[in-house]
Amino acid sequence: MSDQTIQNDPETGSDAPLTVAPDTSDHEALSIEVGPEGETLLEIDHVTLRFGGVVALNDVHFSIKRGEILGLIGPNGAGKTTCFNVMTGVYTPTAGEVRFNGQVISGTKPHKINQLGIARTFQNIRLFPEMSALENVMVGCDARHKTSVLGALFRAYRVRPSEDDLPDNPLKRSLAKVFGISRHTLEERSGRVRSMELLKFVGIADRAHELSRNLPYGYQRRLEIARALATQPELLCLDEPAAGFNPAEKEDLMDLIRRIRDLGHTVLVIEHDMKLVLGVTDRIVVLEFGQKIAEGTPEAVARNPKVIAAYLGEPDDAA
Amino acid sequence: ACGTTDTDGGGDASGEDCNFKIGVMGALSGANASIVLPSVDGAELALKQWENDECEVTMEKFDTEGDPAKATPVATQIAGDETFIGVMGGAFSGETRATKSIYADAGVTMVSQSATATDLTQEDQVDVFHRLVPYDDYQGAAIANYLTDELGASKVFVVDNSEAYGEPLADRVEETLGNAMTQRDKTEVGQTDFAPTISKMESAQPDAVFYGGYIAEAAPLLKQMRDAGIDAPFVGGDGLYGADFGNAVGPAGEGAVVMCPCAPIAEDSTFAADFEEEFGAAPGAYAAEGYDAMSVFLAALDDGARTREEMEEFVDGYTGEGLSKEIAFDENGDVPKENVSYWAYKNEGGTLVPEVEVKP
Amino acid sequence: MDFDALFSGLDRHTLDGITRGSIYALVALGYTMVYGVMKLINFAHSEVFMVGTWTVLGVYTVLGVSAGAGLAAVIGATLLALIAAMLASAGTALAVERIAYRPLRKKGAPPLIFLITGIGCSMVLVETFGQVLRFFFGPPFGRVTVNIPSVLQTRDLFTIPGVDLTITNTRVIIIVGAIVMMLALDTFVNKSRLGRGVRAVAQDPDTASLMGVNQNRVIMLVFVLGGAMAGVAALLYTIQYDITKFDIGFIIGLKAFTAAVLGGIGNLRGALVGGLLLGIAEVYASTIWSSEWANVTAFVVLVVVLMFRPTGLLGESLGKARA
Amino acid sequence: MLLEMNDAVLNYGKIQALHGISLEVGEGEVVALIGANGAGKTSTMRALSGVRGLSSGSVLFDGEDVTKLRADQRLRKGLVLCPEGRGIFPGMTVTENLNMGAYTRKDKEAMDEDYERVFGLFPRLLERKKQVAGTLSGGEQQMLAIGRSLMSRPKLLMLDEPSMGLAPMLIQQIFDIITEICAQGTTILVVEQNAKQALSRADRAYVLETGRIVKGGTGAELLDDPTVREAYLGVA
Amino acid sequence: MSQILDTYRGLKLRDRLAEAPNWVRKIGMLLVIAFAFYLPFLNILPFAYIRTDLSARGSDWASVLFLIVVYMIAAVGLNVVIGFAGLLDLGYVGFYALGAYSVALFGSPSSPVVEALQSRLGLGEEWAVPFAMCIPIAIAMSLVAGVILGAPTLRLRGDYLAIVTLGFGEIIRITARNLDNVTNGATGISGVPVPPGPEIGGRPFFNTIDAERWYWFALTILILIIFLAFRLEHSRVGRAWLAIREDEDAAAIMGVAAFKFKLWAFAIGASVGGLAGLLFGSKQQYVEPNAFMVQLSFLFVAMVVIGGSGNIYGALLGAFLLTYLPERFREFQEWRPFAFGVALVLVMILRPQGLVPSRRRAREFEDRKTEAQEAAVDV
Ligand SMILES: Nc1ncnc2c1ncn2[C@@H]1O[C@H](COP(=O)(O)OP(=O)(O)OP(=O)(O)O)[C@@H](O)[C@H]1O
Ligand SMILES: Nc1ncnc2c1ncn2[C@@H]1O[C@H](COP(=O)(O)OP(=O)(O)OP(=O)(O)O)[C@@H](O)[C@H]1O
Ligand SMILES: CC(C)C[C@H](N)C(=O)O
Ligand SMILES: [Mg+2]
Ligand SMILES: [Mg+2]
Repeated sequence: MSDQTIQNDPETGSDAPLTVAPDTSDHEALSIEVGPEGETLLEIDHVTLRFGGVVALNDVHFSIKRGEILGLIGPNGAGKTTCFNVMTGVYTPTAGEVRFNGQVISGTKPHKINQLGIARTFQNIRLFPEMSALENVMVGCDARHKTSVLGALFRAYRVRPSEDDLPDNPLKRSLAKVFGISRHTLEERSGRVRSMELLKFVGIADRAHELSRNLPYGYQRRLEIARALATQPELLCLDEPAAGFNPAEKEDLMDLIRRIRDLGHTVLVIEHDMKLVLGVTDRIVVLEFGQKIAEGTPEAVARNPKVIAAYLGEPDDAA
Repeated sequence: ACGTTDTDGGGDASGEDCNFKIGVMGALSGANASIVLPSVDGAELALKQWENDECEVTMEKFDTEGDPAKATPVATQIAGDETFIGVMGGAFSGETRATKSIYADAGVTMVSQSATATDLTQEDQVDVFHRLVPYDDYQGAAIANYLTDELGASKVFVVDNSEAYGEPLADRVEETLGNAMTQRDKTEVGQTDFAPTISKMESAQPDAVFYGGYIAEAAPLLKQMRDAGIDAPFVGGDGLYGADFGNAVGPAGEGAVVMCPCAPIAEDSTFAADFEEEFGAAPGAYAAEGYDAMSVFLAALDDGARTREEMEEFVDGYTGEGLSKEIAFDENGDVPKENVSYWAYKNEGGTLVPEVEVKP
Repeated sequence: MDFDALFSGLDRHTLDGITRGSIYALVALGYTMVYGVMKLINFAHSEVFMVGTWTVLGVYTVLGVSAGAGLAAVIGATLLALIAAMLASAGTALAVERIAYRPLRKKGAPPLIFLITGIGCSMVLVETFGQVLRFFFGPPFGRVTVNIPSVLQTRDLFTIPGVDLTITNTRVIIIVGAIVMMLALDTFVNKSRLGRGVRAVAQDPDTASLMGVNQNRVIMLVFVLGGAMAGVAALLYTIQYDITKFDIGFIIGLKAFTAAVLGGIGNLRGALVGGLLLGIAEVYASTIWSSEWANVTAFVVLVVVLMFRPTGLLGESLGKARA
Repeated sequence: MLLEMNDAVLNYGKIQALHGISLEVGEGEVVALIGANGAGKTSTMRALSGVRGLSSGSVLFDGEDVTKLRADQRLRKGLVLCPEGRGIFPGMTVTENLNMGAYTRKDKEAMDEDYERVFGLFPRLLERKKQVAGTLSGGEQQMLAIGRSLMSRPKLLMLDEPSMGLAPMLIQQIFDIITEICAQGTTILVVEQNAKQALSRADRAYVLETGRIVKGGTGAELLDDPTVREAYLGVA
Repeated sequence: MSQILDTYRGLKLRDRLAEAPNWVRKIGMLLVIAFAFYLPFLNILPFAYIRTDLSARGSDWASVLFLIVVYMIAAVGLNVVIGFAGLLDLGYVGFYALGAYSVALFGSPSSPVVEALQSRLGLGEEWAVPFAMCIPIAIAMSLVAGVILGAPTLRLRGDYLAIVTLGFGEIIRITARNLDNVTNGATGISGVPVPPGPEIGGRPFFNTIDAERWYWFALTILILIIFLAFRLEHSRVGRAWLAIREDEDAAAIMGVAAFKFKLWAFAIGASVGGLAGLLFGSKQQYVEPNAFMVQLSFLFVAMVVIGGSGNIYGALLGAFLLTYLPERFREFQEWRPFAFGVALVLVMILRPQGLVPSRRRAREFEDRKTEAQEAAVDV
């Protein structure tokens, strides 16, 4: 999969520093290859998770279909974040299992799960604070790279380069033709290009070289999304991505989430902002006290009396 | 060799030119300096008393803290500088072992005043190494004899410090003691709590205790023994033969015995008087051996030795009456065993007083 | 290997181990307190202890007491030495904080820098007694072992019937002293308001200051308390071993630090448990084999414990939140 | 005026976050501070509370210059911040966290009253009294943080995005609580993304843009202001 | 002092170098390397004043250079562990010792291991494993040790790892000292083999006297290792280490196999440490346990940190200063440890980011510093 992206990329091959351009491209290069839409991608199969006396998840059962945007809502402490933690391998369920593409993933190590195709953002932002925005995203890209430690050391694994990847310098060019280019070099280059593309995609490319800890909060949230996207996940999980956003910013975010889906990713989003949830999701699952209390289209859920009682309260006209 | 200083190594400039340095390496500072410093002072005295118009000789002291790792760069430096015509030392066995092949490569003659480990002359022999003390096989036997004959002990408890000096010495003591040893225990350098060793002693009920090691650990060991009510005589090797032993151990050390392959220096000798005048203290550990070692080098210069080869040749064949003993070196570089005497010194009120001579 | 020796005198060896471990535990408190609050290993803490032992020597020398003094003189001198050692050690710890660590804190330096600075301070203190003071005042300063008069002489107090174990006065003082001090400190930190401030700074200094906690005061307090405990340890040590030396802190410090980690660094009770366990493990190992293997055993115990309990026996007192 | 900030400039290294902010809060008022991401709202709160020092400018509280005082000293004077991102003590239990809020207080009985009050406001916390705070859910932590800051009985309570991460029902509740504690005599300065709610509850409000105050007025005025409506209320 | 620093800053050497064309940088690099090879013969005043053998009790210049380079190798290796992966290893001397002991145990005709092999296989008295074979053995032994130590302990966080590694270093040393019939115990092993080479002037090419040859040998290895270390740093691997250092859990969820990469850092650090130890042991031709005390581990860490943790040049500079200065100022004898301690504290207080921090660290640090300064009015 990654090979293909490398070849698709128009900018590889030049060593020129990347400049920040306004986001006009259609980011075709970022789209990922996925199976047929509508199939079950992830299934939470009667999962229960206990922490001592606290039952954080109680026999929760729902599934996500490929290509949809699913909302996960519920009162504070309902178990939404815990659900993410179970899906991404942070916790192992006490009972039940999680299946991804038909394969059981509960109990698998977090990095393995990521490689299978699930990525997430965090409710409390967890970037790599001392790395630049670009580097943060490159770490994500590396998840799909194959260079090993020895490969990085000796660079002996050679790949026959495509015409685009050949250097301009004639001597180097002919050398590259004969000996190929190390996979490490190619991956580095394509990783950079792709990362930059992702930063543009989420709209923060203008501060690509700043340390992520110095970015404003909203940028950090978007950077987290870019980093997660870099791992080319089939399923992207967003934990309260709009927290701390004002209405205008929320609009942008809704647009971003839709564009992410258009690239081929399936999206699962936890959010308390009902306008956003109702506006962007195809389907909603509602949790309360660790149990699923409702599931359905946004309209249906919004009218569901149980949900209103437990979560929404009296209809809130705006905001 | 390369890497000499710009004071131009006048290696082959023999003849009239007789400006030489004699290196001294040993623990000039550190916990065990008191076992080494008197011998260095002794050497200095010898040089001072030397009369020779032709030659200009200086003595250069290098502090190794007795640590082999610190001694090797020193040795390389001495070896590379051709104006060094000989080395007194090493004072301890460990540093000597680490450096003797360097000196051998450069042909620098060594005369050690106190390194006693057996292997220094019995294994991996090098021509350049000589010493004025007998090796631990004999020292161990002498100590064992003292324990059994003088003290009449039939149950000796042997302790060592697991280090390059104490362990082999204790091994030799054990060998000679044979059945007279009841138990052997090992401790560590830097240890201060000896409770496990003490409780072993309590059940073994020894009638004498031997410790192979240095002052720093001997002091707390002995105190804890006495605190626990173990009154058995305490005997140590030459690792305790320093003025600091009395200070460190305090009243608990009263009557402790230190064995040394070195004869006491008569208090009324001229050497004692000169030493006292020069350094303000009575000659201590291996002072006479230090004096003798330097005298051997000086005799060579008197004899006209002007190169490292000539020095080596002279020292190999040297015989003479030294302060400490009748000096001569066999093919391994050892002094003949019959020239050596072993003495037991007793700690009385903080000073080591010669008690009795012992035969191995 | 001599397991018989171990089992035949198990009570005795355990008692020896507890004695040894009590001192480790007291010194470990200093590591644990500073670590808990500042997340840094104060490498100079071993020398804080060393300064305490010299202070005891100084007090005895000035008072001119020695072995065999009258009961009143012994008690008086010992108490005076205790107070002096606590003050001197606490003062040293505080000085290290003010001179070396505070400038680094001001600059927001990463933990590794504190580590190296601590090593530097430790060398300075060691050399102060090994070299500088000797240069100015001569002996007893220097690099040799120094005898401290055993003012408090060892006496048999009573024999535990049945196991036939004789208990001496010094042992009672060491074990009881260590445990009492530790309980007092534990109560202070867990029950008092100031103690709660200490824990708050440990978890989130910024928020703690928003709750009205003066961060600097807390940090100073931590160094002073840790230092004072090392001072107590120093007195107990001199009672038991009657010696000091310029570099005596190194090995004890290493062991105490190991003990702190073994029990769960940052956890006060952990220091006690870790110290005692380490002391006992060492004595057992020395009995079964000999003292040359004691340190190896200590570290192997540490590794094994950490493999099963990655945050020490009692765990870090500060729980860690995830994702 | 209870609180005054004059020409405050605050830098993070080379980044200047506040470019000379002046604002005032009168006794008994609810004042809101709104602005986009990165406008400097949090920075203003930090400077007011003393967690960050100012490069220039001053802060006056209760008629006294507190610019040079540390956060803990300001707290003792009754100026309290409930920080953004909650900042609870993760290793302490819920009760212990509340105790920390009352760190500077010694009046036992009154404190017990306050516990009652907090648990009354957030029954969820009562259920979780003994739970270690680090394992609470995001929203539970937010409740705890607000409850804790009430424990110190502030004269002026500054809340940085109190509704962040809370379920819709709770948001409503939080604003009710704000109104209520104000009625009980505590002055409030609140930063909110939820501008509509904030403005409708506030007596006065300021709008912050890239480190500067660009607008100020009563809550109602700003609610009607077209530029504010467009930028912060999501209505054209 | 600060003036000099200011002028230095004014020159912006770093930026200029970074902006210089590629060929200029390459030629500059070659010149530096050539100069490094020439160093043992340095005799042009005033530069010759840096030599350590000027005073009567100085130490041999080429030997000091050799030691500096050996420590540089160790520091570059440790920098992978501490600087790149952020794992505090206080027992690095253990690997160093393993390297030295491997070459001694297998290469010295008088080592108990070789003697056992001789009698078992009926080989001659003089037989021993040839030096060239000892290199892979040493590297493999320390690498395996790194993995054995790392596998169970790398799950531990931060300072727990520090004490466990410290313990490991001690275990290696004490075991070497106590296992008399394997390692000769405290007596140590002599007759450690040296690299083969032609005889010159009746002495083997690599002997104990002509230290400059050792220096060149070690320098070549050092350059190779630096080259490889740079490659690692600027690769996926280096980035993964950085991410782990910052937030291990988040890194794992982003697909970084944290444990694997940490183990690799450990193994790489270990084998480089082993290589440094091998060089040391071989030059000494004598190996004994006391040469591997914990303090040496601290020294290694200090080298990495003083120079500027995470920066290879920093590690080199740190290793240079901490080895060179005590040798250069031998005159001060017993005052040196005191001065060393004072210097350590002063340098850290004045320049907590290290002498030549990596750009990243410098930036990080600047930010944090101003933040901390502004954080409270009176810290
Ligand atoms: N490690 C843990 N130990 C004990 N309880 C836990 C732990 N982790 C979570 N919980 C509890 O499980 C419940 C669910 O928490 P979770 O974080 O999933 O809630 P949430 O739905 O994400 O809420 P919010 O919207 O407030 O973020 C909470 O009551 C929380 O206190
Ligand atoms: N610790 C820091 N280091 C460097 N820059 C910072 C730091 N904290 C904030 N900034 C910068 O200061 C500016 C103001 O940030 P601040 O957090 O005050 O904004 P805010 O209005 O609270 O935004 P939000 O709504 O996202 O919370 C931003 O540009 C941000 O990047
Ligand atoms: C000075 C002596 C105590 C030295 C000792 N005989 C040794 O060989 O190490
Ligand atoms: Mg949540
Ligand atoms: Mg904010």
